[in-house]
Amino acid sequence: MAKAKEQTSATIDPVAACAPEWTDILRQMVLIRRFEEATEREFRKGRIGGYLHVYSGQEAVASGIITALQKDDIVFTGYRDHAHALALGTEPRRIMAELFGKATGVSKGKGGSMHLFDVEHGFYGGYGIVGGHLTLAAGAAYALRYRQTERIAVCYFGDGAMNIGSFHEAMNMAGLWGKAGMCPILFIIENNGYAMGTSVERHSALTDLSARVRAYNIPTEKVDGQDVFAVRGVADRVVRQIRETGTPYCIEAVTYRFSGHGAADILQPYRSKDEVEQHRHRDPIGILRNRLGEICNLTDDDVKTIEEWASGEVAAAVQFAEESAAPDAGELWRDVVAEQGPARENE
Amino acid sequence: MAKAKEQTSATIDPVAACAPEWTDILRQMVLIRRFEEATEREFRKGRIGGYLHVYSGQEAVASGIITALQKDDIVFTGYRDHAHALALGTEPRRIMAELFGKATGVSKGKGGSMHLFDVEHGFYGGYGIVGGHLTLAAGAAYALRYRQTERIAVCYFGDGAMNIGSFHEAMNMAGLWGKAGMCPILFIIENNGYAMGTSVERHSALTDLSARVRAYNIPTEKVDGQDVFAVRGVADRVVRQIRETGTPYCIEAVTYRFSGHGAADILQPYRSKDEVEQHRHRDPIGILRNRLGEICNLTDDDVKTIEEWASGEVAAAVQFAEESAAPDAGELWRDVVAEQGPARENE
Amino acid sequence: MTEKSYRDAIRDAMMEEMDRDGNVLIMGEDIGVYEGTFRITAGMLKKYGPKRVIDTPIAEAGMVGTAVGMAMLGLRPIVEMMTMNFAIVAADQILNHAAKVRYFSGGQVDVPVVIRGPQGAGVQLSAQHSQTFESFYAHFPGLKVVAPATPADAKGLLKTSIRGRDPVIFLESAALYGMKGEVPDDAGFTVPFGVSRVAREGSDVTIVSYSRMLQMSLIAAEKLSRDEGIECEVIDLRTLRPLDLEPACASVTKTHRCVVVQEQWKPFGAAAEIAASITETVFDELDAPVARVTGEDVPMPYARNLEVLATPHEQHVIAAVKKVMYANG
Amino acid sequence: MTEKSYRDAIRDAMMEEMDRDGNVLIMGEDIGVYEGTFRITAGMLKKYGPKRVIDTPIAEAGMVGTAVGMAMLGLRPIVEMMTMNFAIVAADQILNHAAKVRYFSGGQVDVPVVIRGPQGAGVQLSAQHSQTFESFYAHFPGLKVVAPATPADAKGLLKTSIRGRDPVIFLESAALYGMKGEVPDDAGFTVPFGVSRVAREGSDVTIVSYSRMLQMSLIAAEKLSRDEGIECEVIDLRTLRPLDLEPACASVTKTHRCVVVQEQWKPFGAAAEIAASITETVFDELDAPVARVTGEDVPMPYARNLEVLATPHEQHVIAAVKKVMYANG
Ligand SMILES: Cc1ncc(C[n+]2csc(CCOP(=O)(O)OP(=O)(O)O)c2C)c(N)n1
Ligand SMILES: Cc1ncc(C[n+]2csc(CCOP(=O)(O)OP(=O)(O)O)c2C)c(N)n1
Ligand SMILES: [Mg+2]
Ligand SMILES: [Mg+2]
Repeated sequence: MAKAKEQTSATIDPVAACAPEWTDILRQMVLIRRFEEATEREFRKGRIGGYLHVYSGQEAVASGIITALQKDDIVFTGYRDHAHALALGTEPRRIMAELFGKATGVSKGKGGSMHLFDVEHGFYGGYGIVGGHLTLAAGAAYALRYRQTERIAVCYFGDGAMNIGSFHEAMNMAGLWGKAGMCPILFIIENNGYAMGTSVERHSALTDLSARVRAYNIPTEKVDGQDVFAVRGVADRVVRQIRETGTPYCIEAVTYRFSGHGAADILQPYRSKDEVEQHRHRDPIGILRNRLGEICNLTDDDVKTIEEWASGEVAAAVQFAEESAAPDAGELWRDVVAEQGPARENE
Repeated sequence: MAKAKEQTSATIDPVAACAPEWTDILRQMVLIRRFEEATEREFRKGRIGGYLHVYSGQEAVASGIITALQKDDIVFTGYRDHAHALALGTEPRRIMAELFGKATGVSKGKGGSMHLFDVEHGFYGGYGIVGGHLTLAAGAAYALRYRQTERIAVCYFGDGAMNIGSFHEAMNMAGLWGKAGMCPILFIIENNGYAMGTSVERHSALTDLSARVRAYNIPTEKVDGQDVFAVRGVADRVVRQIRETGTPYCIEAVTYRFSGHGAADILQPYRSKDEVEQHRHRDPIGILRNRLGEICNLTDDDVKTIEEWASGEVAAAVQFAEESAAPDAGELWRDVVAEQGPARENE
Repeated sequence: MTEKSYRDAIRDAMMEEMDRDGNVLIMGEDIGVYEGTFRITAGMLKKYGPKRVIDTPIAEAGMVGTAVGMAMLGLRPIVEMMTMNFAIVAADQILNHAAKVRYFSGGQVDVPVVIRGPQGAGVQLSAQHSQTFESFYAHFPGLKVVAPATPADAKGLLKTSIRGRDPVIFLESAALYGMKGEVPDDAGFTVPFGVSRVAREGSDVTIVSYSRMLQMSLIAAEKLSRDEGIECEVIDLRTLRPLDLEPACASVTKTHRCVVVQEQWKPFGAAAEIAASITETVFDELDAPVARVTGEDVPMPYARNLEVLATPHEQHVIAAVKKVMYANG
Repeated sequence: MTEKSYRDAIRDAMMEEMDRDGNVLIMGEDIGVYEGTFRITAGMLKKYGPKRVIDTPIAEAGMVGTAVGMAMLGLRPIVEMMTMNFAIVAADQILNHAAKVRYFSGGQVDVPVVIRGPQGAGVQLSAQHSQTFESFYAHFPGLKVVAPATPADAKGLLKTSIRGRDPVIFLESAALYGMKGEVPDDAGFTVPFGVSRVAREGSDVTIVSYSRMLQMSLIAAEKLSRDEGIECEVIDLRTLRPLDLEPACASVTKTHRCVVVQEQWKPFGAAAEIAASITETVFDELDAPVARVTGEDVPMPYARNLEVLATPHEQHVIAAVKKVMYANG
């Protein structure tokens, strides 16, 4: 069986850690947090409809992996998908406009929060059926190799998604195709301890979730998902390996969501306020900020600048979304099937 | 993670081995073989329709487990199901009549080869969708405990069935319910090396299939499925344990099918004649016969008597099936939904 | 009679049956500790304990499959789908197992399993979360398919479902959960399958519907009466399998005009069967072809304005009624 | 033109497209080393190698899901279902993913995936292996649903499917695999979606069907002509989504009588939509209600005699034609 690595924190090379890139990562994580806070606000105001699942607390998992990718790599995830799009470089205003159901949204207002897509930036969605996108991502990875590119696919999913049948089918097929170097995919378990209100202990017979992945000959590695240094460190190494070998790999990022499962999850009877408080002490943004402060002399003023920038970006996004027009009626019937015309290259 | 045991052959206590029960087991295995040979003949004559999957070569897996059960334990399996019904004590003629599509068949001629059912003898089918019955069996096991019985469920499935999503969901749910002692189930992997024409190496990313089961905290044990002493030895022990604890267990029986996958699988391009020949040297009936000969003085005459008895039983079954009437037209509309009347106890 | 919401009626039906019969249990995602996404099961874990109120992993096929196995062994499981959209993942367990095992076993087992949950559009849940499934399930023999329009029917039909011996697809309208109505107090109150009812009497046009669209049709009928003096007879089908079209046909014999209303896509939708069957039976009575009011034939879009365009509304029913009125067959 | 079997026509279509376009590949259970349960793919592994002819594990949801992912990234996968009955396991991947991802992504991806395989009853495969799925899939926008009745259409429609940009459910009739017919040799030959054809001309009654039931209808029409002097016009729909009923309606305008023939269960089956739509369009032309010929509303039994009773035959078509002939609307 494939190897399992436990690695909960990375050794930090001060030079590397102080590269300007790390400040960019901090900026990105702060932007994600501010963005999510805004979406919760706008949802309560009734300007965002449907279901809303925010990423607050898990930012290091999106940023630590996605910043390690090349420009043309591709990403799939579930419905908790704003952060991934932001990390891939999608303009905040186009995401916010999507949440507002506007024509200027990334998916023309037709997908909403659960179905962000931005193929130009490598973002292949945004899916609402738990576990449904895993096989899509494995197939996409196959296609990338089949077409003889060096691109890789990344597929995020939650701990709860590991209980549905298609998880298992995706793992086995990725493991099999990997033997021929035909499945360059990085699976990321966003293990935030809960599937909605059901804790890992209550939804999984064995809480070592990675064991399921190793049962398909896919190597796994556990990482502290609150520490972006650790996440990025693993990502740098395994992304390179996947690209070279065309074989799948899986990172289990142990993380925590600070907000409710979705906007409707107010009471949270499944966890205590205390537990949430405890985890807030391990805020991934705080951890990164403190590190950069200690090692690289990042000042409070620097941080303030970043936060102001992020708030400004988000405010502009909200304004853009608000001012954008709703899709015109004709959009209803568009995109059901392909319009006439040549096939697109889909790259 | 749960323990994994490797055990490919049992130590034999000569006294136990010579108990009359072992001759009964030999008798049963010979009956199964003769029965299957007859079904293949009758299929070629066109008196059996549909798909036909025979068990020849795997007899020790059905007999070694099922003879270890108590009378009111229950069994689920796939479409390769004649042997299980026979081992449970279903009359051969009622099975043959089912295959002939006659009103006297176990399922009134409405199920056919893939859907044998004999609830009175604890046989809960007989299913045609690969892997579809695993969750049924897990639920049945739950019901047995819920109703505070000491009964257990046994669920057989093939190596190929382990690749479909519902396998995984069944394992996780059984593992979870087992924690509360609410899932007394024995899973049996009939690992005959192939799913139709696809070898285990080609259909499973990791060929240690039991690793998948252990990933759900279900203990597993590998056994030589050609050696009914070994199979029965493990079964005796684990059946007792399951009954006591209400927790699931899994036996991987390594076996081989001598015939094609189904009656239509003539060419068998996926394996060589040689390979089949090799495995015929490990015929489970031959192995048992030789053992009983060596240790218990079973004579060639004894064996001849058994074979004649089995042939007679099977011939009588064929005759019965042939002479039975087809279902009357009214059967078409019966059993679609329940007729009026009180619910049955379903026990 | 007590005034109850559709939600509470469903909850009452389950609890009364659980009190009555120890073999009834409920399973589903987040129905216990979390108390249910729509709070239908709130308090039930506490009352009945974890053996009878089972929080499952996210595994719809597993939920249905295990429930079928339980049912075959004498229990009466209720499976709550968080929304019926997720039941597609369990389609094989429903259509190839639950619906057929009685038949292919030659009648050796009962399968008293109820698969219930909310469905329908209206709150911007977009394409994967806004569907309705009547025609999807009602095509398959072996199933019963229920779609109540009122709190009383929700309760009475659910009790019949739980007490029966066959698999039932119990389709709740999420949009009706808050709706109130009079519900009989008698714990023995049930509503039989396959008995449609006249929800409103009228002589000009027959409207046939069920579930939320029935309520919408009633509103349309009132408006038509008030504004145009057109009196519609409105038939509530209640169950799609078995399907009782006798009251609808009797009504058409009186009105000679008929409109069928469903929420989902028109092609191969439930209204097609209803319209075709009514036409077969009372063709000579019809003065105009049966008209269908349905949702637009597109995956549900997210944007509010598009969602409104995609779903049927009163004015569509009104327009269809007028169309069949002015048509002369 | 060359005489070809339906089976070879399908095979030719795939191989010509694989030769033409390196992005076309095929995946399925036992299609490679085993050469296919119906031998449609015999020799293909040898010719195209394991990267283009992929033997998959038994994982229908996985097969469809990965194929959708491949299609989104520019490949043109063909998924062979050993039989379409097994595709129910993949229903979520087909109905919630393949059919909708173009829409909910706002048109950012094409999904050129073909899901094909045999379906239908007739060789005692019993309840889980004998179904047909036209209405099941054709209800869902985003899909194309194809059901060819002849070798030429099988080839031409499959080529259109493979070259398209949308998910296609390509329903083959297992019973027709051996059937021969003339097939154009031209490698450029395709048949467009949504264009029904008149398979037989006649003036008395219009019969509307597709796939194997179309062939059965043609035989019934010949018998009716020979024995009763009744001339049926027979319409072959070819695709159920898009559904072209113009030729059928034009024919009914001439004959004033119509019979729709399908293999599967009557309730909520394909014939309901066809009958309802024709009635909506040409109600005034109909002298009798559109009649439906369908299979019996039961899971398929195993016993030969029961299976014969459960499935529609020529005599049912003949009886339905006579019924609509003698009826006076
Ligand atoms: C098949 C299916 N079942 C149920 C749901 C409802 N649902 C949405 S998210 C969710 C929990 C998922 O948990 P996890 O995978 O751990 O992801 P997280 O929300 O923690 O990020 C559930 C049950 C769904 N969308 N799809
Ligand atoms: C869901 C599904 N997919 C495909 C099939 C066709 N099929 C029937 S048996 C079989 C092989 C199963 O192999 P395995 O589980 O190893 O059992 P064995 O036949 O070796 O006993 C396949 C692919 C099916 N019946 N159901
Ligand atoms: Mg989670
Ligand atoms: Mg096998």
